[in-house]
Amino acid sequence: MSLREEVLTRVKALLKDRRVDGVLGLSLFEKEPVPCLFEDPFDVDALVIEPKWLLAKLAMNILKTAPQEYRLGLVCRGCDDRAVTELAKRNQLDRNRLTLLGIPCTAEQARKCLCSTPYPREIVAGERVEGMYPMNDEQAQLFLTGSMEERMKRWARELNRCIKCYGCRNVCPICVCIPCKLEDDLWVKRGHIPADMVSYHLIRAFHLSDTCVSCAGCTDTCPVNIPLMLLQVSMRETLKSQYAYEPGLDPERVSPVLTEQEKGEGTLFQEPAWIDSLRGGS
Amino acid sequence: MNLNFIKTICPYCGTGCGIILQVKGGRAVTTLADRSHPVSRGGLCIKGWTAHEFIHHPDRLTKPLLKKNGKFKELSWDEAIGLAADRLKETVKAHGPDAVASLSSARCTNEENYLFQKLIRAGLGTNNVDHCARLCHGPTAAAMAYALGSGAMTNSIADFSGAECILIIGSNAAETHPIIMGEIYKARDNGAVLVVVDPRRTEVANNADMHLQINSGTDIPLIDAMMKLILDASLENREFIASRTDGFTEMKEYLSQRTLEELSRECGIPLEDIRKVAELYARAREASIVFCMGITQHACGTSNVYAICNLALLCGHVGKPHSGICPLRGQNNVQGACDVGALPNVYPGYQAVADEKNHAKFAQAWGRDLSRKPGLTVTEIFAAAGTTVRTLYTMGENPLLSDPNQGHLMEMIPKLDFFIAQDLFMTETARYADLVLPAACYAEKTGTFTNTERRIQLLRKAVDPPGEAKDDFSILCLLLKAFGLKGDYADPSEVMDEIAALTPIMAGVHFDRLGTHGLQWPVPSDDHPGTRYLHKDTFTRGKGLFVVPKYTPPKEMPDENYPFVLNTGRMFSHYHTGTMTRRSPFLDREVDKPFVEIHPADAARLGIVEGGGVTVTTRRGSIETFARITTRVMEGSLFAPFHFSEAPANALTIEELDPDSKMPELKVCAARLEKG
Amino acid sequence: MGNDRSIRCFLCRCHGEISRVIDLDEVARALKSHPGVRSLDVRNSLCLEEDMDVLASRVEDPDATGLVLGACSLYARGDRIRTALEEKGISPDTVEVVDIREGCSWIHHGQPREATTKAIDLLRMGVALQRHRENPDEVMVDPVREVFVLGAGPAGISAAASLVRLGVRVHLLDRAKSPGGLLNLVKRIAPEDVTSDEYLSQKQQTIFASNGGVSHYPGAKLISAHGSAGDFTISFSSGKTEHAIRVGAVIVATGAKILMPDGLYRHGNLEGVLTGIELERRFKAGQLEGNRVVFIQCVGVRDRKRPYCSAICCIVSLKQACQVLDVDPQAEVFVLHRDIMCPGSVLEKYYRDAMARGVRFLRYEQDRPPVVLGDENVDSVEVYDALTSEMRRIKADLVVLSTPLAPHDDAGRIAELFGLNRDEHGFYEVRTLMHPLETKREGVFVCGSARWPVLGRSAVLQGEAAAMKAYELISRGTLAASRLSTYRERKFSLARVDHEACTGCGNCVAVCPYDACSLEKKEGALKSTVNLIRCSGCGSCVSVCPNGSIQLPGHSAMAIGEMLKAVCEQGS
Amino acid sequence: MTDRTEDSGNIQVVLEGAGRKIVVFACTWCALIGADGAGKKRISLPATFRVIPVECISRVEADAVIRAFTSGIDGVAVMGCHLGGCRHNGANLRSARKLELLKPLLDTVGIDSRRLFTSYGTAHEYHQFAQAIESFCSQIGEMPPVSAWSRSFVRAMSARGENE
Repeated sequence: MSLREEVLTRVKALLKDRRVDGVLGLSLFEKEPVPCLFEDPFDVDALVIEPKWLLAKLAMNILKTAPQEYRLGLVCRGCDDRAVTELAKRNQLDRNRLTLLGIPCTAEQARKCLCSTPYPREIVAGERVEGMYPMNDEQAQLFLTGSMEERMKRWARELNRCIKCYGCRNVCPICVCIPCKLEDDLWVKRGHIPADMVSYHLIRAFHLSDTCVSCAGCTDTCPVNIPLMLLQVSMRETLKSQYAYEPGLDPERVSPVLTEQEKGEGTLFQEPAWIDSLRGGS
Repeated sequence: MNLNFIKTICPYCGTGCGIILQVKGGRAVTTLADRSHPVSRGGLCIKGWTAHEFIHHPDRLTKPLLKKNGKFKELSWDEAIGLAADRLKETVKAHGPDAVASLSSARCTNEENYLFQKLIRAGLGTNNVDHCARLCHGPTAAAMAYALGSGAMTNSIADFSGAECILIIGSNAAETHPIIMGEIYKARDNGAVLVVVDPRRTEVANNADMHLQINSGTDIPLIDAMMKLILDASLENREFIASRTDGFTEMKEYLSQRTLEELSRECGIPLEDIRKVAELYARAREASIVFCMGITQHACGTSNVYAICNLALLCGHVGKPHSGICPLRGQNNVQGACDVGALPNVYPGYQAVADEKNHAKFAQAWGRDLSRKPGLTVTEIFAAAGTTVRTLYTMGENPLLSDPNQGHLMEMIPKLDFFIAQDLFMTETARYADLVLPAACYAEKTGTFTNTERRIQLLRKAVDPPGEAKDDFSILCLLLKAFGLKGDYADPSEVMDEIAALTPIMAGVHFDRLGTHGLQWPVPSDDHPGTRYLHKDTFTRGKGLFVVPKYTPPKEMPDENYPFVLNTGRMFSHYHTGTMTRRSPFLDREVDKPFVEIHPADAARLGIVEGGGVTVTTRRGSIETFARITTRVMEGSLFAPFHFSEAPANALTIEELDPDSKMPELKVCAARLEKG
Repeated sequence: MGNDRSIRCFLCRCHGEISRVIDLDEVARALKSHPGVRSLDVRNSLCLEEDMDVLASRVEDPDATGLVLGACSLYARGDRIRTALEEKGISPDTVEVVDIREGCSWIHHGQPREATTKAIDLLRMGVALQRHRENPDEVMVDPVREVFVLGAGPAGISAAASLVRLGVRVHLLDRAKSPGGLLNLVKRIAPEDVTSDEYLSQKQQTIFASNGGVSHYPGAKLISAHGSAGDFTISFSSGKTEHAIRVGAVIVATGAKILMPDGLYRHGNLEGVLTGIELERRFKAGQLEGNRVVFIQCVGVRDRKRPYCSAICCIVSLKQACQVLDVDPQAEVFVLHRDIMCPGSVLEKYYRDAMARGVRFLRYEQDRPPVVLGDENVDSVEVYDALTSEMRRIKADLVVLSTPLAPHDDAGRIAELFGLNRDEHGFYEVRTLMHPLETKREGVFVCGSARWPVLGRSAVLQGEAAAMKAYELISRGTLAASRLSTYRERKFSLARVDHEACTGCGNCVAVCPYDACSLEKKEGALKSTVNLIRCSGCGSCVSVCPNGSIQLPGHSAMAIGEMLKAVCEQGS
Repeated sequence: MTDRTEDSGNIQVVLEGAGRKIVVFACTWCALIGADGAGKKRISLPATFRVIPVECISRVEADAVIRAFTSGIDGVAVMGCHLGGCRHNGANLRSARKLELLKPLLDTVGIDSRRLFTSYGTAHEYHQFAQAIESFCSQIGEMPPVSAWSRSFVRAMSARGENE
């Protein structure tokens, strides 16, 4: 049985057994994929699983507007799974109302997204492929290394193109604020492109520093091809090396930038090396 | 849960991006980007992302309205259609068919535009049908049709990414066609050189490798200089010129009359920079020229386009992939409206009304005798409004904001006997109408839009029109019936079949073929896959024609009383007259008040501060707006977007016309700036 | 606030201290044209009465919404100017004191031009801050003049006694049947050398003679605790009855437990291996057998699992060693230690006296601990002497294991009930340095071994200190929440949530060091809510709120943004 | 560190970093007291820094730091209490972690994390404050102005040679 058929069988069973009221996935409409909320098992034959299409935010919005007792199934990939975890941690969706049908990404998809974990925690079918280390990617290296001046020039060239479509924010499964700081004249000057785009992208990137699930949605949707997800790489590496924390992997663990001080840290017994950034000898 | 995702096409600019409307309980609640769309590929601009916001706006018109004693009263559709038909017929009877004039719409579908011009031509017997294409690419259509044989963008959007050199003249695509700009940036990432010619330092200019900040309206001297330099360096494509063009000798002769120094002084660009750009363009294996309103909205707009065609022909950068002449169309279906004949001089498919064969063909197909006389253009219609033009019918147009010299329009329109406006909202123009017909927006109907790369794409109905509003297709069917014409089309696809039967370039276009990626015309037969780029082995007209341009400097130059050059145009978060975008809360918050761009030196001299109130005055009118101090404009220049009814830039502009295409000179006029 | 041109500025020459370096005329010129500034005056000394009167009279202008004073630092006279103006009826929320003396003229005395530029910047920042200051939230608290004391050990009893002497009604709750806590287990108390009865009798008399001033609930169990500083509701059971009381402050004096060695040094399977407290029991019963006694220090403590010094064990062992010698002066007493911790003159003397009486001290190393030998009874202790670097075998009849104090097993539950933090060892966490009895929960104080192992003497002192802290809180009369906190020498801005914008993500709840933020369901969605009494205005919540829906009205993001703008704008 | 008081007659005008703008977010419990102390001692310091007092450095939004850089401020110092010695129950440790996470981002885009100076606990006393400020100001003085960064955003070659 192909991966699609296995998912299809599962979705049908879920709907038939009334374990969920609807399943969010992709369906073919005039030969092309669109998101679809399947509520009738007979419609499920139109279900497809490609291409990779972020659905976590849609699922969140469905649950937010649906009646309290509505239960939803979601055909999801690794990034959707992590996004659901992060959204649940931030009270944006009720994990008990959501049944995940996890499928793994292909090696090629993982490479495209520079994804280190291209599979959900539980998969219903298919084979996992190993993820990749973002810094091994040539383009990523180009953007993340070099002297400060080189980096500045490279990013200036990229960010200067921004047309302020808000697409990166709109597709981001984690960006849920209404209103959003990026619409606030205080933080990002209104009515100009790209005048304040630096604030826009740095503030946006930092807001996601401990929540970004590396879905690559921002890069994919950017009409002017800014490699936005590369802004996250170094912060993610820092979180990983300093706190062994990766967003979306552990539903129980609170982000280290929000938690109480951990044992030993900042006390007599262990002092972080970065007490004073000048003394650090950089 | 009643939740659907409807794939459709963005209603704003001519790029034709794919959007997915999320519809819940009969309301469009969100817009998603369509990841599988061939043009936008999952990206959208700020307007596209908010395309759902105005649909359910409380300002939408829901009932036909008739003005009595200066006040609008509701009436039934039967009464409204009856009244409209009666008044149109009365005018024809009393003053002859040419006393009726009409504006079709670049916002409506191909099918609707086709039915509209059919109603006017066959029902009323006049060719007085035009639309706002006049105000954007009228000169383009005229010049390119004459020089190359086809008035449309020669290549595809996807072609940009493979070019080696892209020359952008008078287009701020980053704000007006952001998704196309993305493709151009892709080319730059692939190593292409991006050169921008613009009097303003626009967004595009900021991202270019070279920016030639020319004097307003001096494109012809610049291009002429480039051509001279190319010839001097023997970089012209001799084989191409010899085998595929006419008129080169005359061209050479014309060029030899001017000196480089003179040309350079005229356009304000040092010769060295012109040389650099000329060589970049000529040496590139594939090179595209992108242009927009900065070229066309001049009194010598048509010649400007000729100049561009000349440059491309000289280097042979046309008729092949990744290079070509690319006018970017401003409205979602301005291409389509032209294609299906919403122009006074041509039937659908650019078949001239003056041509006897065409006349006979359409007269037979529509079963009526038709007028042989080309109709009036937009600008001519308003010039004649209240005099020879007695009744006006507009569909989805807001000329009061989009057309030049607003004050003049406001004087003329009340002189009409009867004015029918069909629109979504009570626009500035509709307020002047006698009869207002509530229409449906893009999300409420089925049909096709044709984007700037000639791609005919299917629009799908997502929600019902509000109240009693009807889609323009239904309204037109009712009117057609009232005039005894066929009005019982089952659905728009039947109209498209009729278009295909009459229009050779769209002969193979049928709804069932458009499902996935649409079709790029020419589609001469049912099995033709569509055309990615035009003029492949031969030009549509046979050979490409060098046309000697007639340069006229801008009509109104700054003087003591009006020391500034005023330029008008668009900005990224609003669209045209703002009827849709200014009713979208998100877009309106992004920019909620009008502004005029002023150079810091000018601002300092006049004591103007950022955000402060200013008055801009020209010989035609005056607006109160707010200052934006920026070096985007040169010293002595001003730029004002025209989206704002509270400060309509077109109250200032001049209606000086391009003699060939009747395009007004919207880009240059002399203005005075005052604080407060 | 935030009207245009509504700020009145006053610059202080400070009799030349400021004007000698900073060109105040230029500053005045620059500020007068600044949007938001309505008027500007330069005075000689804003802190003196005459100028103060001018300030006060000028502010009667109904259109002026704020004052910005260019003067000295808050720590110099700035704060005092504000206080003095408050006495004249001008709310401190409307007065911004900008330090252009310590923070400018004095540190840039060699650079008058730069100092002038900087002064202009600083004042513009002050104007920006004042213009964007919103009226802060406020809530008033009327403290209940009763105090809850949890635990009737030396700390709790002292606290209760001190309070009742001040006429405060006290609820004293203890899980034991009789008061005294750990002291009840001890024969005599070090270093005072008295019995526990003697030790606490006076205080107990005070308590029980107070005619109901103290309600004592022995054998009680805590059920719940709600409320905040000034007004807590606490319910508990005592015997078969349940009680619910309202108090203004809480003193946690639950003490600590004595750690049992859990098989270490063969305790439990070898006759003669005792813990210190078991030895006390024998002393009390008068059944001490054997005269060769070896004390082993630091048992189960100062290791990886309990990396702390329990602080009292050395003194206890010294006391017991001397008590052994009291019974039998011929006894051979060894103390095997890793370090002897006897800080201060009293305890040092205690140590020297023990040494003089013949107690022998021998240092062992942590990684080579002593080994207790014997078949059924203790025979000897083998130990590696760290000083002489040789193995020694010491004959012994008794081996006494000196075990530390450790947190009570239900410390976690109590911490949860009162919202306290515990340190990494499990003791209740108190605020650092200057506030050693205060917890993160305003109005809850911790004393005695509940916060850290202490001798009886310290427990008593801490109990008395905690009583004073509690008294200070409940006796102040009606209080404004913005002045409630221990730290609120100045008025603080309390956090405020814009419920429409709040997404309910809970970041603020996670970071709030005072548990002042909580999520509540409002119209079907979770929204953050601030407990104003708990909030101390630190601003942690503001910096983690993803969309700025929580703000300190007195120091909003808008104000900081405008201040940054003021810095950038100059010279450009 | 020698005291450069007026009395010593050893006044040294520090010109390093002149023209740069530096903002110091100073915790009222530590760094602000240090700043006050430096003032009382009349230590000569570079005049490029502007202090913004905050209740606790946990109030400092990373967004505000970003905003500062993007609006042309060359250096931002965040000076708070000792980690573990915060008046607000360890609030500054979380804040420190957050700002620490901002540094890789600043480095990624080439703003350079050395422009963000974080100091915890060194500034309570005046000479420590003075030393920290002086070394930070001189470090910023050696770096290009941050506006060079934003200026690089306008890369187009204009024939008229105007630059924003």
